[in-house]
Amino acid sequence: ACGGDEQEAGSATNSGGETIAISGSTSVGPLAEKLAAEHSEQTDVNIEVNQIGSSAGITNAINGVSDIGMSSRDLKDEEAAQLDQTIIAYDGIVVVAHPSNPVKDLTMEQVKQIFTGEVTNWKQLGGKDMEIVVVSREDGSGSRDAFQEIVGYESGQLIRNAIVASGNGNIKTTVATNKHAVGFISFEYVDETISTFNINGVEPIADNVLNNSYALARPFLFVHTEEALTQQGQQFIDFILSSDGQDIVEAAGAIRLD
Amino acid sequence: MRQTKDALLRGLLWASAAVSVGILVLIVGFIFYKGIGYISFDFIFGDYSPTGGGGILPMIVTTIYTIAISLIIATPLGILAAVYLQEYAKQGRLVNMIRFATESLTGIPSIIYGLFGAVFFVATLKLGMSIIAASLTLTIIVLPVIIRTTEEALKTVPAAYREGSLALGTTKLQTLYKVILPSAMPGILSGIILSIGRIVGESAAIFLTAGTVAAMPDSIFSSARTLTVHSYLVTQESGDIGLAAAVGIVLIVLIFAINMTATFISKKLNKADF
Amino acid sequence: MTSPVDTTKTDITKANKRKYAMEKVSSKIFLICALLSVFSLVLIVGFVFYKGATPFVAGGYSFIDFIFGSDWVPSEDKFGIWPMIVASLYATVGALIIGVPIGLFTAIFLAEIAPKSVARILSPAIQLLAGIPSVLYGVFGLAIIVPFLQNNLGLARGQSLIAVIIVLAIMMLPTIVTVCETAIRAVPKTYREGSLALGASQIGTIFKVIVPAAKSGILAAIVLGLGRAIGETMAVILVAGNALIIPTSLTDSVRPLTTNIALEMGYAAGTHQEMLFATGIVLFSFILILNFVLAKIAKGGQ
Amino acid sequence: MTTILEETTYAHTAPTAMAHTTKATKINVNNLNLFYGEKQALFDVCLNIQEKEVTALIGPSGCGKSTFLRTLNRMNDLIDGVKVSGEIVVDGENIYTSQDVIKLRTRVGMVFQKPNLFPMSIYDNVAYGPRMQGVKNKKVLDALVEESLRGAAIWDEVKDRLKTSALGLSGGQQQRVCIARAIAMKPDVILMDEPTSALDPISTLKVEELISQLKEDYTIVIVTHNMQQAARISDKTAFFLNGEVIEYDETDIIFQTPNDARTEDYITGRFG
Amino acid sequence: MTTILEETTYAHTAPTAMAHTTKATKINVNNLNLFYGEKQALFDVCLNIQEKEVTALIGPSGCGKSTFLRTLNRMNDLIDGVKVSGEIVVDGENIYTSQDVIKLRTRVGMVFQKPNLFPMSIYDNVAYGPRMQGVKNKKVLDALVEESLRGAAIWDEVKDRLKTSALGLSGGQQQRVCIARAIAMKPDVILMDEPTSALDPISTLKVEELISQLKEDYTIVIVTHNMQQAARISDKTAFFLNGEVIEYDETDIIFQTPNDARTEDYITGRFG
Ligand SMILES: Nc1ncnc2c1ncn2[C@@H]1O[C@H](COP(=O)(O)OP(=O)(O)OP(=O)(O)O)[C@@H](O)[C@H]1O
Ligand SMILES: Nc1ncnc2c1ncn2[C@@H]1O[C@H](COP(=O)(O)OP(=O)(O)OP(=O)(O)O)[C@@H](O)[C@H]1O
Ligand SMILES: [Mg+2]
Ligand SMILES: [Mg+2]
Ligand SMILES: O=P([O-])([O-])[O-]
Repeated sequence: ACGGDEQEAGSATNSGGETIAISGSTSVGPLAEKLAAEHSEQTDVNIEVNQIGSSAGITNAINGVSDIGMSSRDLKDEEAAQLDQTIIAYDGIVVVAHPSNPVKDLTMEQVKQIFTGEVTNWKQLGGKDMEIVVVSREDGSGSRDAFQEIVGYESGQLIRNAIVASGNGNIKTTVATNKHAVGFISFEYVDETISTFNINGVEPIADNVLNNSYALARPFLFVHTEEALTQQGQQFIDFILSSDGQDIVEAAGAIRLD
Repeated sequence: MRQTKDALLRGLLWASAAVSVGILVLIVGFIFYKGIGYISFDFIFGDYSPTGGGGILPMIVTTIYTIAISLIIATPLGILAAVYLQEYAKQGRLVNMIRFATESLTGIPSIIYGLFGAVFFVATLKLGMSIIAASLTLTIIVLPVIIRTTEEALKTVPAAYREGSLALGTTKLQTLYKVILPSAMPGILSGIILSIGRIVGESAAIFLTAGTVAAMPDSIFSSARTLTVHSYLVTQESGDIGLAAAVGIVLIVLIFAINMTATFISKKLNKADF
Repeated sequence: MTSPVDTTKTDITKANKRKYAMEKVSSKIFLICALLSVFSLVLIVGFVFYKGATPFVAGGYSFIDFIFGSDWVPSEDKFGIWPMIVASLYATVGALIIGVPIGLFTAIFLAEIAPKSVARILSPAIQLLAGIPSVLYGVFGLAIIVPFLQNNLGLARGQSLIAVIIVLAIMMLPTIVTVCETAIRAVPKTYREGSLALGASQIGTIFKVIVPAAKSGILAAIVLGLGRAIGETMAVILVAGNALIIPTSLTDSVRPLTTNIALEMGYAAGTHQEMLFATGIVLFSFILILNFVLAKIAKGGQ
Repeated sequence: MTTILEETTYAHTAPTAMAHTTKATKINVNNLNLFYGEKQALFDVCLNIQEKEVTALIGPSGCGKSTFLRTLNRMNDLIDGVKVSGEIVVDGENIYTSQDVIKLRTRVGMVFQKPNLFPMSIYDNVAYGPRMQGVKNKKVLDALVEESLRGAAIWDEVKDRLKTSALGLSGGQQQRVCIARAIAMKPDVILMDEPTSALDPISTLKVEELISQLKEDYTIVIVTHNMQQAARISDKTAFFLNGEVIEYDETDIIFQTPNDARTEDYITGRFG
Repeated sequence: MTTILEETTYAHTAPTAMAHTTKATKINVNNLNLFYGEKQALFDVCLNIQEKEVTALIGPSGCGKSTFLRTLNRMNDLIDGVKVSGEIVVDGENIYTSQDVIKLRTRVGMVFQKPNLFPMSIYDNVAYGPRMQGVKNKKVLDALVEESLRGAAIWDEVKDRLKTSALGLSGGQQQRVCIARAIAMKPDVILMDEPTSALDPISTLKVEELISQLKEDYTIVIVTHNMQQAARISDKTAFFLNGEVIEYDETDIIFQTPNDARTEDYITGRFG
């Protein structure tokens, strides 16, 4: 009498084929939840969104626990070999500091110098004479991978005493409570508790990402195996890619594809 | 000299208690201060909405499910295992090793249990991401706590009770449930309360096995989100401390209610023998 | 002299047969429960060891480099956890030094000194602390302790070894207090009377007779408290800073073994993930050694 | 020395058993040795305990009286590392080869040296044994509890507080409830380990009277430090020393014309 | 036979009590009332306990002997809900108004009804009190432990296992170590609550001798159920009944020509 009835194996519900199980990145998760809520309302399909991390989501997609995995990082080669991927939105990454920090503009080179420890005092950047406290995401995070790739440094180069925080929220809280700090988070999570930097003079807003003047962005992915994707699953992806879907993406603070 | 030492130690006892209580007040105060503004009828009894403003009823229900299922499995299993180790097994190397390993497992980060649960219960046993998979994982997490505290409680039952009962021609089993377990009850209960704390406090082990679906669970085979996972996600991703604290308030009230019930039930159970 | 008992005696062997059968069955059930518990625990250990040993057995990685290496850059295939081992050691010992005395003393206070009415309120209140999720302890640490350290010690970053120690100590308190209190209350009254009648002070009685008599329970309390504090990583992640340096002072930011696992597990795949399990093996051994030392200390104290 | 001893004991017990010709042997102990781990506590004990008699065990502290008594209902089984050799035959059945310990213990009741009531009400303590044997009827239990408490000379003191915790009683009161608890089982044999050592003279007397009355139906083995008590109530007396039975005989003989110098020393030591 | 026995014992002790009449009052108890919650356990107790004498408390079980004894070193303070009124003056100081309970208890030692050794080695048990008073010197402690154990007639039995757990001893052995533990404190007054109820006659005799010897220096109050013991060793005897002192007088008067009919009933009940 356990839930492991052959039919339902893998999909985590008792309501049969009516459900789409999605799991993965915590960055993509909130957006996917909103999309799912809208889609469910329109079609009566039940969509479960589990925010458990990109890798866990990819693993679930590969072994069939979930119909669709969400990832905020690029697939490893062996993963890509087993999965199809769809970009559902872009996400901008913004460099943030304590609101009291007078520095508001950085060049991409300065960002790199900060994160690799070549510059360690805000004075060197035209700010107050105080130590810079670097806050980074953890190794393996999609945001961090994308950030490092675009800024142009490798994980090993990250300044040794950088604070490593897991998740956008933790970076935000850390930065918001420390006047020395600098970190990076997703566009979606920006609010008044932190201040943002213009990079190379360009403001971090969606339009600037779309016109390619703001470089710090990365894709949000849906991944799935060919056989696991049901008709309903395909419909959901189609809905996301439609202009209705992309409106929701935009409203959620992410960057639409078109 | 001795009196000074006594006075010093007595001072330390008072100071420690003051520190503990101070911490208690500080933390609970912090949580209430940050979160109370979010509390409303809709927040507690409303359905969740991903676009914000919704309630946390589904998480409350899921939390209660997880506690109930984990305890229903772990309590008898743990108590009986402890009974075996303490009352039946020949005390020696093997039992000591089991005890030792059990203790050491309490310190393994719960995320590892979570991954184990994800591989074993979710994938291998094909339970899927579900409340039941999470509860089974939690069962394993709290087993050592229950076993260890029960063993300690059994140790404190005077040997004279055992002898007195057995000399009346009762079986070990009768002695156990009529005399030994009732008088070990307070200790066992505190183990259970600690376990509830551990179950409720868990996040990593749960979101890897039950997922984070923020909808009212249809059954224990549904994927769902507990209160703690909710406050974890909120802290982790949106950094909304107030909301996390508001969830914390609900949890504190819930735990308080559960602890009171547990104490009440154990008193009743004890009374049954008077 | 006939009695109800006598009447049952006629078929007593029959009744007893049932009892012995019950006895057999029940002891088997207890055994099964014990085995099931042990089995599930063995399964976990096996799982962790299997996953964690793979890189060294099949992947050609050096275990020595893993333990003593000081670079941890998974994306560049560098896996050295020495800074984390050092951090874990400091953090755990520090938390024990602060948390155990406070917890034990609080338990003693509640069981022996506090008026009944006070204990009746405080004990459940402290048990309540055990139910607060570690995330919230983390948030508390991040919002209160970390800024406090920044402001009062003039640190650039409050995320530090000392913050970890404080948070761990706080998290183990409820378990230590609760289990110790139960153990102390279980000490027979006659010990207390015997000691007091010899003109020992209340305090002398507590520390010379009652605490030693409750030793086994106190040890269990420490082990369980420590387990809870180490096992629930979410709080520590938030206040440790997780920097990959070997700490040289209490104010350095650290990454204990546990947070390393919890921090990266969500995104790790392949060898990186296996190395996190290997970190788990090291952690398990670490706790094993720690418990062993604690047990030895407790024995030696007698 | 052991051999001589045994011969003496044998020589003695044989005729006495004859004297009471009608009484049958209830318990037959042969060459009983008992070890606590490495330490031997009983040495080649041989005793025939007669049915419906009171047998007293006397001897200095630590000589093994309690240990011996506890072999008779196999309470020593509970202690880790206890090894027993030799045989104890109760009603023709070797209790160490027979598997039915429960039956043995319902037939051979016990009252311990220290009162060991359960943390329950007085009533529940006394009703405990019968209930465990399946007696459920409230009337029957009520009657049984009253009868047993009366038998143990404690009824009047506790009849108004039967439902309160038994642990609130004084030492002497508790011990008498323990006796009631054993009596409630209506055993064949009652083992008593200094049952009156915590009792005042009046209760002691009542219990002694009770014992004399119980022996009409039951076989009683009692450990006592009180020589007068042994002399007053027992039919046979066994004198233990360092784990050996030095002398076992009719109580009169033991107290008036003991065979062994050590027995005399011990008994007269009392009077000296 | 029994009667002879007792008379012998009796004649033995009677004259001793007479001899000491010049002793000062050590403990003065006035109008002592004691309540366990609502239940009164002692009623207007008045007693003068003389220095360097043995005072015996006798009476049926539950009459309040232990309760009274425990008021003398304020052990009843430990029980919740105990209310005491009246006064107890030890060496001119009212012990219920003076705050120094510790000093009181070092001066007034106690041996309990049930042996209550700590879960430590025999040595540590005996050395416990002195250590708590700050005695650290190993030689001094060694000597004190040996002296106390000898005093309690247990030295020979335990001298080779001083460092092993005290809980492995038999009941009688444990009780004697308890006495040693109390003696080690060199108190002024020693309270004993049926200290020999778990002892065999030889040890009892040794302890009784010890008591007679201790009274050269110490004041001793002893609860006993054993009339002969009371007659043998005590100078004064108080007879308790239902929480009241019915009669208090020289021991030989109590035993030979009691004033109160109830005293006589009780004492003769024993012999009857
Ligand atoms: N559990 C035990 N482990 C080891 N030795 C024991 C144990 N119980 C008793 N002994 C030892 O066995 C011997 C006999 O003890 P036992 O209790 O039978 O004496 P006893 O004659 O009943 O003495 P008492 O009159 O003081 O009760 C003693 O030397 C005692 O120390
Ligand atoms: N802690 C307690 N709470 C309530 N009542 C008590 C308590 N201790 C003793 N009593 C009651 O007080 C009365 C006197 O008890 P106490 O123990 O002093 O008697 P005793 O004379 O020492 O008897 P014994 O000879 O059996 O030891 C008894 O009725 C007893 O039930
Ligand atoms: Mg004995
Ligand atoms: Mg008494
Ligand atoms: O959580 P992320 O994978 O988007 O960094």
